[in-house]
Amino acid sequence: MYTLTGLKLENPTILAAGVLGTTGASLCRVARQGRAGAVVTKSIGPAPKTGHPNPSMIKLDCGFLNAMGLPNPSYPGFLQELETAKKDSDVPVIASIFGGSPAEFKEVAEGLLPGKPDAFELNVSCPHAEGYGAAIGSNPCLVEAVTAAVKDVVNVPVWVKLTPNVSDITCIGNAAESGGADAVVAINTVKGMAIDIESGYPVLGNRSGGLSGKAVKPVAVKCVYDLYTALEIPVIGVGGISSWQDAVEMMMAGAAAVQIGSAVYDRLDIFSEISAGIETFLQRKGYSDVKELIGLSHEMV
Amino acid sequence: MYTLTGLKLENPTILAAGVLGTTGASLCRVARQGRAGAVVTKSIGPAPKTGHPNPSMIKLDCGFLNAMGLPNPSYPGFLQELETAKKDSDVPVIASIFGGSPAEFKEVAEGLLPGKPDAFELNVSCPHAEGYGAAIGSNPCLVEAVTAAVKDVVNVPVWVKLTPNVSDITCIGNAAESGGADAVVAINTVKGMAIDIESGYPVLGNRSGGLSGKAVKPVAVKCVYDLYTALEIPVIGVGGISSWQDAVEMMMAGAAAVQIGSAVYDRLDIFSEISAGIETFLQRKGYSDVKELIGLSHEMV
Amino acid sequence: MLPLNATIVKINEESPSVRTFFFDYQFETMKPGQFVMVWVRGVDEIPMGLSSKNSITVQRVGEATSKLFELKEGDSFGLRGPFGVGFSLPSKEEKTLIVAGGVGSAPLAPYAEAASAAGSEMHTVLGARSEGDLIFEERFAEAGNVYISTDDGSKGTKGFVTDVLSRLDLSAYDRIAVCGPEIMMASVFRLLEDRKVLAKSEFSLHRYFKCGIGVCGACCIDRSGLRVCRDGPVFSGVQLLDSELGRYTRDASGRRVKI
Amino acid sequence: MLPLNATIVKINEESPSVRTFFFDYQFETMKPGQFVMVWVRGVDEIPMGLSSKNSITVQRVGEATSKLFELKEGDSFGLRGPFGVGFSLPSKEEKTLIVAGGVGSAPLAPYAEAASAAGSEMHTVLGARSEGDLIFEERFAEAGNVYISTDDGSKGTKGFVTDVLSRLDLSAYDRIAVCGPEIMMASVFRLLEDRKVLAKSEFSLHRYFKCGIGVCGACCIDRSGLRVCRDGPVFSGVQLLDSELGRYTRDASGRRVKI
Ligand SMILES: Cc1cc2nc3c(=O)[nH]c(=O)nc-3n(C[C@H](O)[C@H](O)[C@H](O)COP(=O)(O)OP(=O)(O)OC[C@H]3O[C@@H](n4cnc5c(N)ncnc54)[C@H](O)[C@@H]3O)c2cc1C
Ligand SMILES: Cc1cc2nc3c(=O)[nH]c(=O)nc-3n(C[C@H](O)[C@H](O)[C@H](O)COP(=O)(O)OP(=O)(O)OC[C@H]3O[C@@H](n4cnc5c(N)ncnc54)[C@H](O)[C@@H]3O)c2cc1C
Ligand SMILES: Cc1cc2nc3c(=O)[nH]c(=O)nc-3n(C[C@H](O)[C@H](O)[C@H](O)COP(=O)(O)O)c2cc1C
Ligand SMILES: Cc1cc2nc3c(=O)[nH]c(=O)nc-3n(C[C@H](O)[C@H](O)[C@H](O)COP(=O)(O)O)c2cc1C
Ligand code: FES
Ligand code: FES
Repeated sequence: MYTLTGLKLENPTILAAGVLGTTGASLCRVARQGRAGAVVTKSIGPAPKTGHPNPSMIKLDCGFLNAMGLPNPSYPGFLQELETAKKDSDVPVIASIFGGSPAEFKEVAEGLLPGKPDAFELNVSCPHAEGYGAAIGSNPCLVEAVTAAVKDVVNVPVWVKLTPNVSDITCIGNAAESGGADAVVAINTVKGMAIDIESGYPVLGNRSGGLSGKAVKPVAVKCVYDLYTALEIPVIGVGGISSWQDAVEMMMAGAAAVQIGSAVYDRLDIFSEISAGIETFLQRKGYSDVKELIGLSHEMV
Repeated sequence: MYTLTGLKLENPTILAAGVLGTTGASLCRVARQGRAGAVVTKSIGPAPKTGHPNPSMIKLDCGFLNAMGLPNPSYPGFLQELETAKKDSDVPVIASIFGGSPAEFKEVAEGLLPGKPDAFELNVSCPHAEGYGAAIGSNPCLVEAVTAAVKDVVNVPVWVKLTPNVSDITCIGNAAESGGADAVVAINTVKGMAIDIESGYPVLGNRSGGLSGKAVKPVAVKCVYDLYTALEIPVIGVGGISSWQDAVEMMMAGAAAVQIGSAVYDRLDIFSEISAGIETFLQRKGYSDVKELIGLSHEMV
Repeated sequence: MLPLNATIVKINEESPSVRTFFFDYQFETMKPGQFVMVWVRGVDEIPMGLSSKNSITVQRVGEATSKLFELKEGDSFGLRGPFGVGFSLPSKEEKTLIVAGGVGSAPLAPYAEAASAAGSEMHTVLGARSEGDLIFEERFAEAGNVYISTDDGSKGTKGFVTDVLSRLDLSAYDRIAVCGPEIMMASVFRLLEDRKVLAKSEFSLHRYFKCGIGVCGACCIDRSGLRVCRDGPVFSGVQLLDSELGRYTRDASGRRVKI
Repeated sequence: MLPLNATIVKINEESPSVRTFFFDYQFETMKPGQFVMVWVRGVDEIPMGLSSKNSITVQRVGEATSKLFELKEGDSFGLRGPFGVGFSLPSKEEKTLIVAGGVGSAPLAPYAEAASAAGSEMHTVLGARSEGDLIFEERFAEAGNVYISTDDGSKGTKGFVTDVLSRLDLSAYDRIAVCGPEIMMASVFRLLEDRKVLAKSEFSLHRYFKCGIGVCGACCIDRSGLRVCRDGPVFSGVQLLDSELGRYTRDASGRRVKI
């Protein structure tokens, strides 16, 4: 058992936002069959959104590109899914939310409160949704304001999810911390695109999108490493984790826990596989607690 | 034959900076045996630098990480290498230079002029050299000043190489254009790191470095795509190109030519292979000129 | 995997609103029931069952399918796949029943052929609104017996496939494979449940797909949370017990939509 | 490929300044002459020839090698490799001459063993400053004849390996493999050139390595531009004609340094 911003987790692997998080039943399946330590819902906003036209996600040689466009049924539409997840998943359920302003973030958070999420994750980092996500998350003042606005109306932990598509992620992390965030989550996808050379068309319906999976792991490790140095609050690591080795690496960089997104492509029980792998590693190395891994690389000089 | 900022190239593939560019002989070998259309030297600065301790480059599952730390013998030390390259390579030789200020850039450019480089490439984008590279390249004012300073003292084309580690690369590209750049080159490496979980040590001697190779291709394609829209001057595409398909994709995104770095790992004649592949593609598709590919994806809507 | 470029080599008109597009690529490993994501460039990418190793059979319903109907031989589209879990093939001793409604014939015709090639005795219940809308009648007939139903009675039994089904001895079959409009599949499901033969049945579901590769979660069904694009589209009847089948589906935003 | 973690299982003192570190990993595919990048964590990563499938033989010269000398059994370091092109192995009928100076014995001892295992007749000219600095004399002796030279005459011929070489009938050998300090290799090179036997010789070069994998260009030699880490470290004598060998090398900044 393991505590993260006050939440009790069976293991430090968490389902990342926007992945298998559209329905309550899907979240439950990831929790129960996949054995994730916690699950994050897909990002929910103030109004229903169908997202970008397909193709909305493609597999590359290295990683994945996606431009879902924040499809979501809005907070009223999602409430029953959240309730299902809370009722049946047996793990902490974190509601990922987005909005175009502090007021919208507040509205969505308040709107989902009846579903009793264990925490909120603020998506200020989606790279392919105009006026949302990274549009806010590249601006430290807005990040602080959004964080403070949500903290104001909820009494559960608030995590802020950061974009790597900035010159200095620690400056955005600091803003989240100043706004009262209980943790930051790094990273959302890296801006990217692919073109079909037979036709000349960009492959994604939205033309460009965000890169995830193996390709971005070194980028995520670096962001987590820098945030660990810069912030007091925990950093949750996400980006390209698909093995227990990746998870250990991310924790050594400074992650208090890890989220896993694209790697559910490989298998759903990636969560139990990774947490078992971490346990075996701890035993082999003689560590008494997974917390000893957190930030370890900072001590090796 | 193919013209790029006034230089005549046999084919649109160019050796990227910092790769096999330490000596004149090496540049000649890439030009003559590898059949690159042009070659860029390693980045040369005002004073000799040994660079970061090893490991300075490692191969990952997806791509490479490096933190060379701009090792170079300084411009006086490099002059004879430049002369050898110019004398024996039979292709345009572009001198990559860096400095910590507009004055230093100017000093290095002037210092290398006796070697008669066909163009200069300004490295304002290396992500792992304090006070140099991206430290300058994240600041539009500095980029404009540095570009203008070099343009002032040379009468060959000046290319400016951009970093993707910024919120908006087009804003830096615009600054380069305003400073008088004849082309921009995108992208330098993406900030990244890897940790050895057996020991907890970051693997690179410099702890963190820059990601290149396959992993960054989608990032580079997106940067080139955006720059093509934003700028009047040509964009030279670099990042993860290792096949003719990659080169065509980059050109369709908007690249007037491509640079190839990490892929020399696979084979030295990657340049001739790629230019032959492009030729075959043009024939199959019935294009009369490689220039027809440039920016093609922007027309497909 | 980026979409591969498929060039149309032949177009067959199966009915006024259904066409088969043959392309110049063979999905050699495809299992009947598996689907491809068809990228109509500049418009949308939509799931389509493979009606053979090198064809899709498309009903015109909206924007992307209409755009497909504008394409001619020599034109091309993008294809990713084959994805998902197909129908399980019978062995030689097994007797197989197919229940196909409308364009639901698309994935079932290659199944009928594969099952009959495997030596299974094949019967098909083929339904459509009207005679002209029956898809792949000949392909099913070559594989075995065909019972036809049309809503308007223009051919075969007047009524629904369930009207034919209710008269068959379902205990005689080892496998029952179903695909068609959801309303039809829901009726068949209830009938098979009543007859206690759900355990040997398989249904191919349709849900809104985004990623098509099992990551985004857009296509998950209640209450199992199974992904139609990856754990399906073909599910055993038992997997669908206590499911949303026939009650609601979800639109692109994830909102429930009554069926 | 990230460095693999190698744990030291045994340390042999070969001479006052040379130790062999055996580790718990076998580079099964290694060819004699190939090298590994040895990562002394927190200090540096340096190239070392493999002196066997599971060992490196290290001369203490500076920071990283001194740090290696502080390690004990059970300690570990990182290893990447094997990299580069090794010595070409003789066939059964061929007669092989090895010329090893100082720690140049490291890659040549496994070569002698492999050559002798291949059935080649082996002779070795082994040189060092002094008797105590001769490395792997027994390993060479087991593979064939050994001629020894020491600078101080404490064993064998007093003088350099070239003094022994000049007395041998070099036309009797089919292959000549050379490794040692660059000054020595340059003298050997000149001698072999004079005797017109360069074509059958191979030299293992040392240059400053950064990447070790043929990308950065730090190790390229004049005038060929060949990469010592990738096209070498073993080059045929002919490849080294008109080269910088014996004249200059480069430091970490790329500056030429006289030899
Ligand atoms: C596994 C699977 C296999 C299918 N096989 C076939 C087939 O062989 N032949 C055939 O004609 N049709 C098949 N369909 C249905 C086909 O995907 C839809 O008819 C098509 O997407 C309609 O697109 P449109 O742009 O023309 O219609 P739109 O105007 O966009 O929408 C009309 C309706 O089509 C459906 N639809 C639209 N986009 C999608 C999408 N991305 N994913 C799923 N449904 C969508 C929705 O129900 C929507 O309400 C299959 C669907 C699935 C899920
Ligand atoms: C292909 C190859 C195989 C080698 N095999 C052996 C071997 O089997 N046994 C052995 O004892 N030595 C070997 N060396 C030499 C060995 O790499 C150096 O002695 C070692 O790097 C010294 O490191 P240091 O930190 O102790 O010395 P430093 O104080 O750092 O430097 C002393 C000298 O060592 C050399 N050196 C330092 N770093 C490097 C580097 N990254 N690459 C190349 N040379 C460097 C330079 O000449 C430098 O001047 C080999 C070198 C090469 C290129
Ligand atoms: C299909 C898909 C949808 C995503 N949707 C969201 C989302 O709604 N909100 C969000 O904060 N992040 C979203 N992300 C980003 C992931 O949560 C995660 O930050 C990113 O994919 C990197 O992790 P990974 O490499 O493990 O996938 C999405 C990622 C993918 C692949
Ligand atoms: C070993 C190495 C050294 C590099 N050195 C430089 C350099 O000195 N100056 C520079 O502008 N870019 C340098 N780069 C960046 C490359 O020129 C190129 O922008 C980047 O690697 C992406 O291209 P690639 O994926 O083809 O390698 C270096 C890259 C590598 C791998
Ligand atoms: S469509 Fe994305 S999981 Fe099925
Ligand atoms: S050390 Fe980098 S090319 Fe040889």
